[in-house]
Amino acid sequence: MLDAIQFSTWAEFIDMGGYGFNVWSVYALFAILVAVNLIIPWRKKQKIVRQLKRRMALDAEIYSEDSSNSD
Amino acid sequence: MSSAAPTTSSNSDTDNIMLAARELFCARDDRVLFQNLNFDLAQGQVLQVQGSNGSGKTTLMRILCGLNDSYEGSIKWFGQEIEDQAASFFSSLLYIGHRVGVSKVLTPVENLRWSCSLKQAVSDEQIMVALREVGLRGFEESPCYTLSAGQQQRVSLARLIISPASLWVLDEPFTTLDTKGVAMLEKIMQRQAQAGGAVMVTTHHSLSIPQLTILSLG
Amino acid sequence: MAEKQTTTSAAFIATLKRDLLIAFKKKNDIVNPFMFFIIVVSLFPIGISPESDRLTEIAAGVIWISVLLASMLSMDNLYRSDYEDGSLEQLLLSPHPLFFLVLAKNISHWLVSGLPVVLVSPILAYMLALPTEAYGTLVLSLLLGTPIMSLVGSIAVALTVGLGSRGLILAVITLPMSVPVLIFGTLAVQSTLNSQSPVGYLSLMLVMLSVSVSLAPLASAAALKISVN
Amino acid sequence: MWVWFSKLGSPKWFYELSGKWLPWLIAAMVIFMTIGLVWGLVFLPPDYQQGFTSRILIVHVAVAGTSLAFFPLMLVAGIITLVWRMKLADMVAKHAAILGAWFSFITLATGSLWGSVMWGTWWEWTDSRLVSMLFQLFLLLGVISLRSALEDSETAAKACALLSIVGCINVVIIKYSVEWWNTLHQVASPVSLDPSSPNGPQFWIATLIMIVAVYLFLSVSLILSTRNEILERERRSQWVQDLVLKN
Repeated sequence: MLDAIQFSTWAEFIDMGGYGFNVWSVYALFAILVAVNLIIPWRKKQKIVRQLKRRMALDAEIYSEDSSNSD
Repeated sequence: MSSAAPTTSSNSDTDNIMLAARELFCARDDRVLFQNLNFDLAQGQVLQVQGSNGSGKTTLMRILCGLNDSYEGSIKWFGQEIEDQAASFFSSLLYIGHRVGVSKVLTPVENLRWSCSLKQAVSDEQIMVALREVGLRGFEESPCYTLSAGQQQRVSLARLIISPASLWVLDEPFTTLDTKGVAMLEKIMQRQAQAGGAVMVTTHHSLSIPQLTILSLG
Repeated sequence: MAEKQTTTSAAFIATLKRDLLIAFKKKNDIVNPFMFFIIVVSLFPIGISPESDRLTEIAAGVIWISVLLASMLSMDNLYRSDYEDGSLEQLLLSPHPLFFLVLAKNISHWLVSGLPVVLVSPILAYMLALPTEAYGTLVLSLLLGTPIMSLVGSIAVALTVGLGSRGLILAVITLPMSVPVLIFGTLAVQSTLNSQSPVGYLSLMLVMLSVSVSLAPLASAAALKISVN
Repeated sequence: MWVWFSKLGSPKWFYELSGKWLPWLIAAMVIFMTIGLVWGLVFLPPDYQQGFTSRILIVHVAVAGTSLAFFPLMLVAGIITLVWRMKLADMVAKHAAILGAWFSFITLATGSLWGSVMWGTWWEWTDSRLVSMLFQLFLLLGVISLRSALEDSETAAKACALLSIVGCINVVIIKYSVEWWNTLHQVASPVSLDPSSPNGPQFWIATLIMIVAVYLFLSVSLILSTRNEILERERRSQWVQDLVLKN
């Protein structure tokens, strides 16, 4: 398995046979694509849940005030 | 938001029901405009739709005309689904909305020549007679941007006189009319009812028409 | 009650006549896009090069792109005033198939905006030093291509007619769709210049035109119903 | 008061079902992506012609291939929206357009990073794939901007559905006409290497793994966004409120 590794040093790995910039840029772009499109929906969900909770708490407050006033 | 109370008009002659709406439900984004709304519209009837601002009057009118299809429930035309007889329904329907359908650059005659010929063949004499009847004598050939809002409204009302349509759907037709105009429109609507047609109208006026029934939305 | 109902063809003709009448009464709507077209074409030699060799090379492309932009401008008026004054609702409530009424509006729009551009194109082609033998191909390709753009653009106009402030959204939607027409239109002219036959490209455009005529009004009609909802 | 009588069934059903599937999809995505990336970066031997730039292709081909799926997906969603008026289809379509634009953009960027090595230029008009991908991106941006311009959500849903259908047909026509256009402009073409030029079987297996990984990623991202959309649009309904309370 280890024989199949194409590099013997880190420098070689970074260099990618002289095409380091291009290869690593592509992988970076891919990482951005994946990360952004997973993190954005994930964060958004947290935001939605937070907002919903706040609104429901507010609704409940108004409701209890209403019922206490009407008594 | 309050929902519409189902107010069914108590009309006895059920044989000649033109339009029957059952369990209409309509919601816009988050707001329920009306639900479980039932009513019949019979021949010879004038149905006035009442309701506060935002109660869905205009939406209801547009739904009945087929301009708006975001509703649930059934609307039947002489006992059949409208989709099955669209051509017959649309040739019997005349709708005048908030936007009256009068092009400002055209003259009243040119406007009517087009909007009437979408439904039936019409001669220029008919148009002239109708324009005279709605009080636009002398304005036949002036472009509509020179007319006042009320006069433009009258141009669209001339279609009521020309058209043989049996179902009129009028959304706030009185807003820009003066007292004479109101009386005139009431007379025309009454004539339609007597001739066996039906009128559906939204307005805040209290109408003096014997065939009147009222449908209130919440 | 049983008065004579109009035939679909009568409604078609009435709509066509009405739109032409409106167009002639609002001359600005015809003249301005047309002037825009001529001005844009005249800017290219100034911006690129007055040498006739260079101009010959770009002539077809310049004319085609200017036509695209001009038709975009004139498109905006296709349904807007009808939407604002309520005539569009009357059109939608007609008992006749909406396909033909929309087609009538598209034809009248093309007659007042597309046809003048086609007719004036030989003059502009001359100014851009396009060799004479390519005039015929250019006019033919425009004759086939401009109605396609009117028909396809009509869909986008119908979708955006309800928007208060449209800005450039119409261009963003329509311009990418005009790529095939642009490609075949310019290729036809180019092949004539290379003394090859443009018939293949022109017949492809004819196919595209017939497909657009039969499908695009359906989509426009559906789009109008959505927008007026 | 806030009784929402519309058809709740289908978004709720989707939310619950996708909730069950999501962990498995994420796990599969992580596994495939790790294998694909490690193989691609560490183990893949250099191509005899392209050297280590073949590593670019593993990612590029996977993203490019997947980005072709968006318009067909939006076409199907559009038809479902217009014919059966299913809200769920519109929610998927909304996020498919955005994700599709991302994919198209990354395809273009990775494509030009590859091209800068192989063609010596970042942008090549004679490559029909790049050009038609560019116009696919424009069309997707058109759909996105139409949706953001329309205020009423139902009108926006139908309008975008129609535009997606028209756009999908257009993408196909654009693709073929651009290809045709290119065959005539290839006199001075610098394209000597095709991304599909012969590579070792190792390359193809790695690419295949990456394609599966990218499709899994697409599904996960789309499902996450759609679930958010469901929560937002159905926020008045009882089941969403119960769900939030449970969290």
